[in-house]
Amino acid sequence: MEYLFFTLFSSIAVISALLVITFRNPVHSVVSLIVCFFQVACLFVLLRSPFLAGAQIFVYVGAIMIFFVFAVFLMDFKSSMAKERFGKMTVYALPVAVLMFLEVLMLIVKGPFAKMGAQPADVQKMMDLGQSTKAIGMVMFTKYLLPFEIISVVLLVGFVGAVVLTVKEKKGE
Amino acid sequence: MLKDFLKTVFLWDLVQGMRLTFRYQFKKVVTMHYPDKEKWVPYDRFRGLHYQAVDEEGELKCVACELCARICPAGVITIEAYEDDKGVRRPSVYEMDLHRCAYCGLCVEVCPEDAINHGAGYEFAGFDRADAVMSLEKLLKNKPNETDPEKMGTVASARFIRDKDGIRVEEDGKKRYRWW
Amino acid sequence: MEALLASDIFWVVFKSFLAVAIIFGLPLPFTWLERKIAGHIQVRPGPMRVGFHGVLQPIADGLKLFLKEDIIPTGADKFLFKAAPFMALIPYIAIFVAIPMSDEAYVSNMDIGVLYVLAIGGLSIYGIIMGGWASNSKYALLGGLRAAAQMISYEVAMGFAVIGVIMMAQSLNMQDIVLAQQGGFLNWNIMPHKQLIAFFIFMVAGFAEANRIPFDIPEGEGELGAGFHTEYSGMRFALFALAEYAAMISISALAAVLFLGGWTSPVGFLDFVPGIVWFVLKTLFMVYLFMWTRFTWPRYRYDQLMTLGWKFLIPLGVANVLITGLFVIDF
Amino acid sequence: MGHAIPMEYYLIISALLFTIGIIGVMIRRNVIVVLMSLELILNAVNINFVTFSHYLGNMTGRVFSIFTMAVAAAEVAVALAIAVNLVRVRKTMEIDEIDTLKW
Repeated sequence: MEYLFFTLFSSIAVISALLVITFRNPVHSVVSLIVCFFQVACLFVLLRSPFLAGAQIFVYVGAIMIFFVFAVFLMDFKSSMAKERFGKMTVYALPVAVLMFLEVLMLIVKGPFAKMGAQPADVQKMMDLGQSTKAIGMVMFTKYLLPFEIISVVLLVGFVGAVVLTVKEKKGE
Repeated sequence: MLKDFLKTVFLWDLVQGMRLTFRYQFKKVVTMHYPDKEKWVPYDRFRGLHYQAVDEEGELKCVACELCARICPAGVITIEAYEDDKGVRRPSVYEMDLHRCAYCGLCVEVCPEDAINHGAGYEFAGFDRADAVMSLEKLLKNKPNETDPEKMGTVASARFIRDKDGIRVEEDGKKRYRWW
Repeated sequence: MEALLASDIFWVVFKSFLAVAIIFGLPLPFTWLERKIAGHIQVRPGPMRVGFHGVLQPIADGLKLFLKEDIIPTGADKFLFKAAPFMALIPYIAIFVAIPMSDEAYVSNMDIGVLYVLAIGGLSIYGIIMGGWASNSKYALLGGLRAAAQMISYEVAMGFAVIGVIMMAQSLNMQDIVLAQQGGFLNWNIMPHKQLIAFFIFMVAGFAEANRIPFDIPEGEGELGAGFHTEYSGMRFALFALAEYAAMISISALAAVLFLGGWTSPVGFLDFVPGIVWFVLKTLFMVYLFMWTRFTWPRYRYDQLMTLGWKFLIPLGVANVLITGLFVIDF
Repeated sequence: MGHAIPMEYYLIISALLFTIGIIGVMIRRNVIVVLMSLELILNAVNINFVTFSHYLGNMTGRVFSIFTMAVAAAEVAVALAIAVNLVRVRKTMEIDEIDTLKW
């Protein structure tokens, strides 16, 4: 059962990710990226992290992708169409990327992670922990309180920066 | 001052508006149930569907003088005349194409014989373009205005009828009340 | 058969179908109800001709819409144009899955119930914005962009309102939130000593999320034709209308759970009434509030709407969270 | 309810998404699509974080994926602001044509 869902979610995620980089129209790319993020959220559920799945949908699908949609709509549509689907670098880039993927694959299959496996007793505990939102909150607001605060400052700076960048200066002021 | 402030804080305007519309829901409805249950009886002065008047002997009043056809700004009326046995001009064809008619009443005003008149009819929707072209027979059949001043300007109870003769709304005379 | 009844999967599928049926079935009586309420507020009877007092009117309307031609404008993005109405409707069905109707009648009792509802509820905006863009019409695009701006702004306000409730219950789970409001109407979150401000923010944001008057500027028939669904006709238009009603129903149900105590009875001696009856009554009341409001207030202007959202509701929401935090904390 | 799926599967999916993101950054010239590919990369990293957190029994990975999301949100806001400005000033979305700094 779990395998079935895993296959479904992951295959849709990969296919839609491929579509993101092949569509000529940026709006179509945005839609397939939304699908991809949604599937990743589903994978998070399979990984027993419902809170993260909710956050993924809330932040990525609900907020970040809206930014993209807005940006595409704000730009002139005809100029937002890609002139050519792929750039000149495709010939060099593809082999390099595939090689890199193969390397990572070797690392995963043959490397230290494969031997590590998972400790069954711990996993049961972790599943209970992961399902409760409390556990994440406990770690985030005690051990990682300082990073949390810094992240919020980063967010604030980011949004102020975005506003500053996009506001048109009024003449005469 | 304090009262105004409190009203602002507790959104008193919104509450008042909601209260008003809530009360309105329980008022008696004021609309006329037109085709199903009730029907409006127009006044004498109402400029509705035209009709051709007849005199006491049942003879057509129209003498086909064509004044109405001349004065009509939209060219609604077509008249062809003939001379009957008594040597009087009568219309052989008297057609009104009501698609173009604006119910301005000039034809009625100009008629020297008081033959063409405005009637009380206002239900002249049809399923065919030909329905709106009034021949002499149809004009003779059209209903003249209500003459009883008691009935004028009232809402009469009526029935909606749909049978092989078509669709119409007929008064059943059970109830009648003044609109104003 | 017994094995089927005993299996979890069967029940999950059955309940999901029930949720879908509710979302698809309820809008029919609700359109009739809305038109009746509209009529009586305007001192007229509303639909009267089809069936007894017009109860069959929605069926006639639905038939008409489904039999009409499905027009796709030239220059429209065909795939997105066809998909947009479903994108607008499906999230609300998904929301309904997480809302507990009583202590037993729920499809899924999620630990992250409220977060799930907020996250999924934000997705229906894609249907609206994509529908607006794919129509290749300036009115539709403007309506879609307005919808996006409006829903993003008000989602923030709604989130702050819900955080207050979460802090009271100390849980994201809907069941826990309802259980925290047990024991008569004095314990409901709507009471002034609990979360009245949050309820106010939630309802205003809910009106905006559901694109209902006074915040229906994405449609704005006065200035935008019909906004994002200007180019839609027939069945797809009906789906957008369905999505609007589904939004109204799910936000009403959510308000009933979060603020009106869900399935708990208002006073102790009425405990014998089944929980689901209370839930339905409360939801119906909220739906009535939606309709009542629609025919009371005029539409907001676009800038007024943004001012209300960002300069009033969100600061109020933050203040509410801070005050709630002061009272909830264990010293 | 065991956890039947081996950890490697999730890692492979994450690696696939990561590679697709890298390819997208390298071969696409549209600034919006390049930004979207970046998001894809960040998401692949998130999957890795959560997978390790789940299988190795440590909450830190989950917390960090939340941080990643926050940083991604800030990054997208700034990056899209820059992109919108670029399109306004240079009237193009092709990143190859924005090469004034190469001189």
